[in-house]
Order: sequence, then structure tokens, then C-alpha cells
Amino acid sequence: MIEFAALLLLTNTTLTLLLGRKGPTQADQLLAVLLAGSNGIGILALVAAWQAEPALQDVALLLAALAAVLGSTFARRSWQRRGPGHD
Amino acid sequence: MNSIAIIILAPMLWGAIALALPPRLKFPLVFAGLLLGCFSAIQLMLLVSTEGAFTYAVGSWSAPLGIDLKVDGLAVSMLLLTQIISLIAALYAQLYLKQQPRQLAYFWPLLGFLLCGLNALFLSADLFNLYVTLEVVGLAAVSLVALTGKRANINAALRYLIATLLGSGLYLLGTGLIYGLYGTVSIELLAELIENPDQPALLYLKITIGLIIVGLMFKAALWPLHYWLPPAHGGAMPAVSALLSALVVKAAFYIVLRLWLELFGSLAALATPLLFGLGAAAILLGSWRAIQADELKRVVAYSTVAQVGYLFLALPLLSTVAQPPALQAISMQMIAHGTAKAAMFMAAGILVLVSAGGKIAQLQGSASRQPLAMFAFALAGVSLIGLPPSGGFIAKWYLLTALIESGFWPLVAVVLAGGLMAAWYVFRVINIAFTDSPDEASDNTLITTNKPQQTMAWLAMLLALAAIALGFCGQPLADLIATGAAS
Amino acid sequence: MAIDTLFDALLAMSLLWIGWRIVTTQADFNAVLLFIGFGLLLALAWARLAAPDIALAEAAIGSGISGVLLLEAWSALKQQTVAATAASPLQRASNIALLAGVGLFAIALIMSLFTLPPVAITLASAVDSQLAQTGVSHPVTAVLLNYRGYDTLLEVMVVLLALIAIVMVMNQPNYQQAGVQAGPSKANNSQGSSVSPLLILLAIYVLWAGAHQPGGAFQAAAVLTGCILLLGFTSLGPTLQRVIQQQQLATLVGLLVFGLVAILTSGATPMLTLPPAYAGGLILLIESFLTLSLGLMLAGFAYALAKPQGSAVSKKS
Amino acid sequence: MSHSHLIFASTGILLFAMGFAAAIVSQAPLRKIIALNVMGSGIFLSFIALGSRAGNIDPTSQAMVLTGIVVAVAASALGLALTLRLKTLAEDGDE
Amino acid sequence: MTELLHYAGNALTLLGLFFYLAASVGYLRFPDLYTRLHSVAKADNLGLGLVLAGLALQSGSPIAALKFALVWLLMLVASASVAYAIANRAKALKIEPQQASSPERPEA
Repeated sequence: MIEFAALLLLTNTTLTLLLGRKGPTQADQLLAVLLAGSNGIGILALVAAWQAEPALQDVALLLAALAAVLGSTFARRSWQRRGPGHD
Repeated sequence: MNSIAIIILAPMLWGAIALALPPRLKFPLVFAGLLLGCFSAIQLMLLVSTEGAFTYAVGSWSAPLGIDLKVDGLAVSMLLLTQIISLIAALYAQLYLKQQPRQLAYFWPLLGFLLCGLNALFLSADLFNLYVTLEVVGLAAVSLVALTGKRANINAALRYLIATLLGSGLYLLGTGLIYGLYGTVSIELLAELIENPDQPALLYLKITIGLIIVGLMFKAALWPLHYWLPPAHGGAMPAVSALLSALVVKAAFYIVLRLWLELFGSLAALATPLLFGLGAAAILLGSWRAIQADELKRVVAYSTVAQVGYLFLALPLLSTVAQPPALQAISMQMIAHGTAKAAMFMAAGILVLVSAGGKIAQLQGSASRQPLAMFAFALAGVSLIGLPPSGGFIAKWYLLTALIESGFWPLVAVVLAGGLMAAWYVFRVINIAFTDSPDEASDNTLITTNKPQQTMAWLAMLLALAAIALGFCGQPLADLIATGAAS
Repeated sequence: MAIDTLFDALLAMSLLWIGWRIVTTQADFNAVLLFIGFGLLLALAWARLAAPDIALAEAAIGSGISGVLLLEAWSALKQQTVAATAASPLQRASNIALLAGVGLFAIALIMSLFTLPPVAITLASAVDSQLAQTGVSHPVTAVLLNYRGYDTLLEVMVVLLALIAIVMVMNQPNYQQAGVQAGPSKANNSQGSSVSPLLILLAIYVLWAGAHQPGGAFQAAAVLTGCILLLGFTSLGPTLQRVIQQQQLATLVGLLVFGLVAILTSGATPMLTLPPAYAGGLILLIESFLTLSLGLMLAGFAYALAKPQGSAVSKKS
Repeated sequence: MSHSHLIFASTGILLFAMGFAAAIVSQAPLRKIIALNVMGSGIFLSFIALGSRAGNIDPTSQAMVLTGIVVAVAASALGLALTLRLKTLAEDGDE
Repeated sequence: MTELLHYAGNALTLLGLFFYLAASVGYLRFPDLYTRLHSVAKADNLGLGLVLAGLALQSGSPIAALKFALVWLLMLVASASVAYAIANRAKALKIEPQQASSPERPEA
């Protein structure tokens, strides 16, 4: 069950990335990564259960933590670049 | 035994501490550290020459579990060269950067880390540890190139960084593949494993060795992978150029040499024609570009490209009947070129200081203004050309012997041509420097030699004389190298 | 075909696809984003290869910190349009030759993978057999800080070296205010205060875990870095940056402690010989200081890269 | 060598090839640095896959790759710094 | 009891998978950035949350449950800030909703 769920989720991620839209805006690209992020973390959690390797839960935890940092970095950047003159 | 720990760890620690110290305390600390390094290098040399080569298992975990260091004649001679040249380069930099305390403040830690990396590299007998040391040396060298912060130098540093990362990437993949094949990265253990004649994964092994050699060629700037060298070495501060040309480039070649002698000489012999070709091309094209270059330091930098050619040219001979002379040729060339080229860069730096600019045309009259530096430049040139009595001469002599013994006559011609071309670019500089510039008066008002310059010139002179003196100690060096090498 | 093989094949496929997109896509921004996603899938690959330590490092450093650095760099470079000079025929020819060569190399190497004999030396057993003497019960940590601690020592020096070089290269007059003047958005002020204590706890947990399970100084340091970066947009920012930029003790202490341990252990025994009795304590000591220093240094990378950003904006406006 | 090790080793080699070629061909320094990171990931992937091909978990190769990852981050940070510096110098029209 | 937890976990996981799928479909099919934002920032995190909840039930260890809760929280923070930033930026760039009716303009 769990391994099938992991496989399914991975298929979902791969297909999303393969069919992933190349625009119109760069934000769409970002969304793809966001999507891959939450998918990936879900897969990690599933693989952790599948392989009975609790350490992988920590990996998911770290991924989430760094995702928060990355998100805020991007937010700051885009915020700062907002408005005419840039972009 | 302890001197090994000191020679590796001391530069690391004084490099880090120099960051925190107030400016006036930095130099004394560094100077003391460098003297300590020289001292322990000599100690190691005596140890090896009396008791022969030995291995040092870091953390008391001998290979394959831990990392082995190998202390033999080749290693200690490179160590001694490194300590001496960096000591003199440090003194030179202290004088040269008097006006830029900020640059000096960054120079010391970078120098310390570079030195630590080099010492660790020369001692290491572990493929992966060699990778780490390669990265230390590479990043330190790149940073030193960027020291001046000028746009050209930042650009050169970036190119250098990309090149060195490509090189270490190739090397690391090779290491990983080797580990995958045998399950260890200890050179000593691998030596036994590779000897195994009925090697099932021959293609795999060949690709792996190719990766490692090509990766190191990037770092050793063998033609045509030398593209990063002239801007980096030609643009950096003279003391830095001296360190890079004399030591950093040699370090990469040193690894090739070690691996060739101890690991895969027999297999890599397949690459003989390639190495001959590239070596010859490096000698001829490098020298040619040196003859054409219009900036003094570019001349010296391209001459490095050519001199590296000799090393790689001699490499395959190690797998022929002519092994002994070839090994002597290589070791002497590494050391003689190291000292001579360091001297030349330092002298060139002074000549540029007393001239209107870095262009060769602007050197007119610099000889009369700074005769000592000019003399040092000329002496270093003598060694680079390979005129007797100089280290360069001994190196060329052994190389020619080896080539003739193994009957590669065309290459004999190449080596001789390389010598002639070297003479050409050296005398071209000397010639212009001795022609008095038309408006001597204005020049004298423009530049006046001062005391620090005189001291710097003496430092360059010291190295140049050493390069000449090496001509008289070919035999002792050969004996030292022989201890433990090619075992 | 077994389900796990199917999983791996799928994972490998998407890795290759994203890798291809990274190197071929036009916009730098897409390359940066795809690289972050790439690191994420790579973490899955490490998980599948039973290498949770590397999965941790990949998630924290390979994808996380590198991602932050690349984002900072990208947003600073943004206005710059690299004039894609049309490749000369010779250049194009050499490029094609390069691609052909690289492709051939890859194919040959992959083919040769099938010929590999059984591995000669299996270190894993040796590592386990001595594990009792190393002071930690997690093999990877044992290798990292005891068996091959020398590599790690040099590696820490590499990081410090890089920090010094970056600060040197990036010297800007207005360093102190940097990053703070890179105006924080409402969104992440609240975040900085809310999430960062949590991250500190997480860092401590990861560090502590390292002794007996996947985790350790480097992963913990990366989490700490994340925390510092978030705090960098609160009032603490300038202080932290001063500490890092002037290489005050906090950034050096990791290397100094590790180096001193190496010196002090190099009396009668070779350097870095940790006596089994004290090994555990020494390793914990080293790792704690390493976490602090590495965390600050990695954050220093991001701050330094964020800097011209700030100045560029002030220059513009 | 099990399927997964073979798969990931080959993937690593292909990624290495991609990154290596791209690092040479691409012109923008930022892209060169990203390509070098892809190359590095490929190296690490095949390193681990081959290191544990016997089926056992191999801590040594894992520790080595950990070292490699950290070194790679430091190196690319330096590269990015140089790139940015170059850009600011270009804007200010050098010294 | 454990039986029950097991099935409940499976059910939650399946439900989560469904939301993941929905999110991807939404991302691929929705007409404009804002709607896509919805699908990714909401449905996706819901999927993650459900899967994690399911696994937490099955793992039966409070530690794991705590970790999963943290993961979810952090991911919510991340996606929230990013979605916030994207929306702001899109607004600043004057990207019309209903992009179908207006010509798509590439950014920067």
C-alpha cells in the first residue's frame, strides 16, 4: 500500500514536471517547484515508512525547514524587486 | 614524527589566527610560523635521508580505514621548496603591499591556508584526501588572484575557478570510480590491487585513470588546458604569481607524477603519444606566445606554460628503459623551475614598479634604474633557458639523456628548440631593459628606486642564485629523491 | 519489474529530465528554480540508496543553502543581460566535438559498469568492527570525525577560506546595514520571529542525533544557517553580520578547536588520535563548535551575496 | 550489482556528462556555476551508488560525499561572489 | 485498534493522494496564475497534510507524529510566504486575472 502510494506520488510529480508549463510567467515555474516540494516531502515521508527508516522523517523535516527559508528569501527578493523600474 | 603535524597544522592555525590579530601583530606571527615550517621541513628531510621513507597513519587508523601520509624523498624535497619559496614570497609581499594594509590583511590567511593545503597535498597518500587538498589549494589560489580586486583580476580568478573546479570534478569522479571498483582510496593498497594482471574491468579502469589525469592536466595547465593560466598568473600580484607558478601548478603535476610512479604507470603508458604531443605543443606554442607577448608578466606566465610542457613530456619516459634519468629530470625541473620562476616573477614585479608600465616597451632604462632586479631576472632566465651551470641545465641534460636513451629523437629537437625560444624571450626583455629610454630625465623624476625595492630585489636575487646553485647539487637531490620513490 | 526498481527508474528519469532542463533552459531564473527542485529529487535518490545522512545534507546544504545562494545571486544579477555572443563556426564545431566526446565517454563508462568484478575491500565491516573505539555509534559520524577526521578538518578550512575570500571580494562600504536594508517584507518578519526558535531546536536535535543516528554537525549547521538568515531580517541582523564579516571568534572557533585538538593529540601518537575514553566527548565538543561556526559561515555566504543587492538598489533609486 | 545501484550509477554518470559539457559551453558565469553543481551531483550519485554496490551500506563513501557536498557549496559561493563583483565593477566602470 | 488505525491511515493517505493529484491537474489546467496559485498553495498542502496524518496514525509513535506536524507547519509557512510574494508580484506586474481573455505576457 505505502510503496504504491509513494510510486503514485512520484509518477504525479514526474508527470507534472514533464508536462510542466514553461510560462507564461516565471511565477508558474516557481509554482512547479513548490508543487515538487510538497510532493517530494510527501514521498519522503512515504519512503520513510516503506523502508522503515525513521531518519528519513528528519530529512522531510529539514526539507520543510529549508523550504521555509527559501520561500522567505524569494519573498524578500521579489518584494524588493516589485514595482516599475525592475523586471 | 611531530614535525608532520606541525608542517600541516601550523599554517592553518596561524592563517586563522592572523585574521583576528591587530595589523601590527600579523606579520610577526606569520613570519614565525613560516620559519617554524622551514625548520620542520628540514627536520623531515634529515629524518628521511637517515631513516628512509615512512608512512604516517593519521589518527592511528592505517589504511584502508584511515588516511595514510607518505613521507619520502620526493615529498620532503617539495615540502622544503614550498616552505622556502613561501617564506621569501611572504617577505616580498610584506614590502610590496606596505601601502595596501587591507590587501595584506587578507593575504596572510590566504597564504596560510594555501601553504597548509600544499603541505598536506605533498604528504598525502590517499586519493580522496588528495582531492580535498586539491580544493584547498585551488580555492586559495583563486582567492589570491582576486586579491587586488581589479576587474581584470576578478575576471581571471573566475575563469581560473571554473577551470580548477572542472579539473577537480574530473578527478573526484575518477576517485569515486576507483573506490567503486576496489573499495579503497589508499594509494598503497590500490597499487597492489591494480597490478593484478587479469583485470576484468579494463575499460572501466582506463576511463577512470583518464579522468584523473585529465582533471589534473586542467590544474597543471598543460596545453591546451592552459587557457586560464596567463591572465591569472600574469595579472596577479608578483608574490602571488610566484607562488602560483612555482608551487600550485607543480602541486597538480606532483600528483600525476606520484600516481604514475606508484599506481598506474604501466596502464597510463598507453597515453604516451598523447602526452608527448601535448608536452611538445606546450613547449613550442607556450614559448612562442611568450616571445610575442607585449606585457612583461605575460612573458613570464607563458614561459610557465612552456616549462610545464617539459614535465609532461618527461612523464611517459618513466615507463621506459630511461626511468632513472627521467625521474631526475622531472624532479630537478620541478624544483629548478620553481625557484627560477619565482625569482623571475618577483624581479619582473620590481622592474614594472620602476617603469612607466607593465608593457615591455615601457621597460626601457629599467636596468639602469634597478640593476639588481635586472640581474636576478637574467640569472633566472639562465636557468629557464637551461644554460650551465644551473638547475635548469641539469634538468634539460637528464631529459635529453632520457630521450636519447629511449630513442625519441624528434622530441630532442623540440627540447632544444624550446631552449632557444626561451633564450629569445629572455634576451628580448633584457635587451629592451638595457636600452636607455629617450627621455631619461623625466623617467628619473617619474620613478626613483627606494630601499624596500632594493630589499625586494635582493629577495628575488636570492632565489635566482638558488636556481643557479641547484646546478651543483643535482646528485644529492637525486639521492634524496631515490629514497622511497618508485617503490 | 519489482516496484522499487520501477520507483528508481522513474526517479532517475525525472532527475535526468530536470538536469537537462537546468542546463538547457534559457532564463537563469528557471535554471535556479529547477536546481532547487533537482536537489529535492536527489534527496529522494539518497533515501533510496539507503544514505539518509546524505539525504539530510542534500536537503539542507545541497538544495537549501545552495538554493538561497543562487536566489540571492540571481536577484543581484537580474538586470544584467549576458550578451550571448553568436558562436563562431569554429566554436560551434568544437562545442559539437565536446558534446560528442562527452556522450561517448558516458556511454562507454556505463557499458563498462556491467563488467565490474566483486569489490576487493569492503570497508563497512572494518568500520563497524572498530566502532567501539570511535566514541560514536553512528558509522558515518565515526568516519567523518574519527577515521577520516583529517579530511573534515581540511574541509572546514575550505569553508573558512571561501568565506574570507568572499568577504574580501565583496568588500562594500555599507556592509553593516546590508541585508537589513534589503527591505524585509511583512510576510517574513513574522516568519523570522515565529519559525527561527523552532529551527534552533531542530538544529540542536540534528546535532545531537548525529552521535547515534543520521545527522551531525554539517546538517545542523545548515539548519542554523537557515535560522540566522531568517533572523537577519529582524533587529538581530546587523549584529550577526558584523560577527561574520569581521571573522570574529565565533566564525573561527570551529576550525581553531578542531585544529587544536589535532595539535594536542599529535604528541607521541599521530595527530587526531582520539583516545577511546575521551573520543565521544571530544567529538561532541568539536561538532558543537563546528555547528556554530559553519552555521555562521554559511550564513555569511548568503549575506555577502545579498550585499551588492542592497547597494545596487540604493544606487538605482 | 543491484538494479537500483546500476540505475543511479548510470544516472550519475549522465548528469556528470551534462554538467561538464554545460559548464564549458554555457557563457553566463551563473549558468556555468549551476552546471558545475549538476556535475557535482552526478559525481556524488555515482560515488554512492558504486560505493554500496555490494549491497551493504557503506559509511565511508557517504562521509566522503558529505565532505564533497560542503566543499562544493563553498566553491560555488566563491564563484557567485566573483560573478557579482564582476558585475558591480562592470557597472561602476572599473576601479 | 491498531487494525483500525492502519485502515484509517490508509484512507487518509489515499485521500491525500487524491488532493495531490487534484493540485497537479489544477496547476496544469487552470487558466491563469491566480487560480493556479490556489491549486498549488491550498490543495497541495492539504494533500501533504492528509498523507502525513495517515502516516502518523500508522507509525503509532508520538515523536513521528510531532515531526510530521512540524513538517506540515513549516511547509504551510513556506508556501504561504511564496504564494503571497507571487500574488503581490503578479499584481505589480499587472497580470490580469482570466489570462485567457488577455494576451499572455512573459515576465522580465
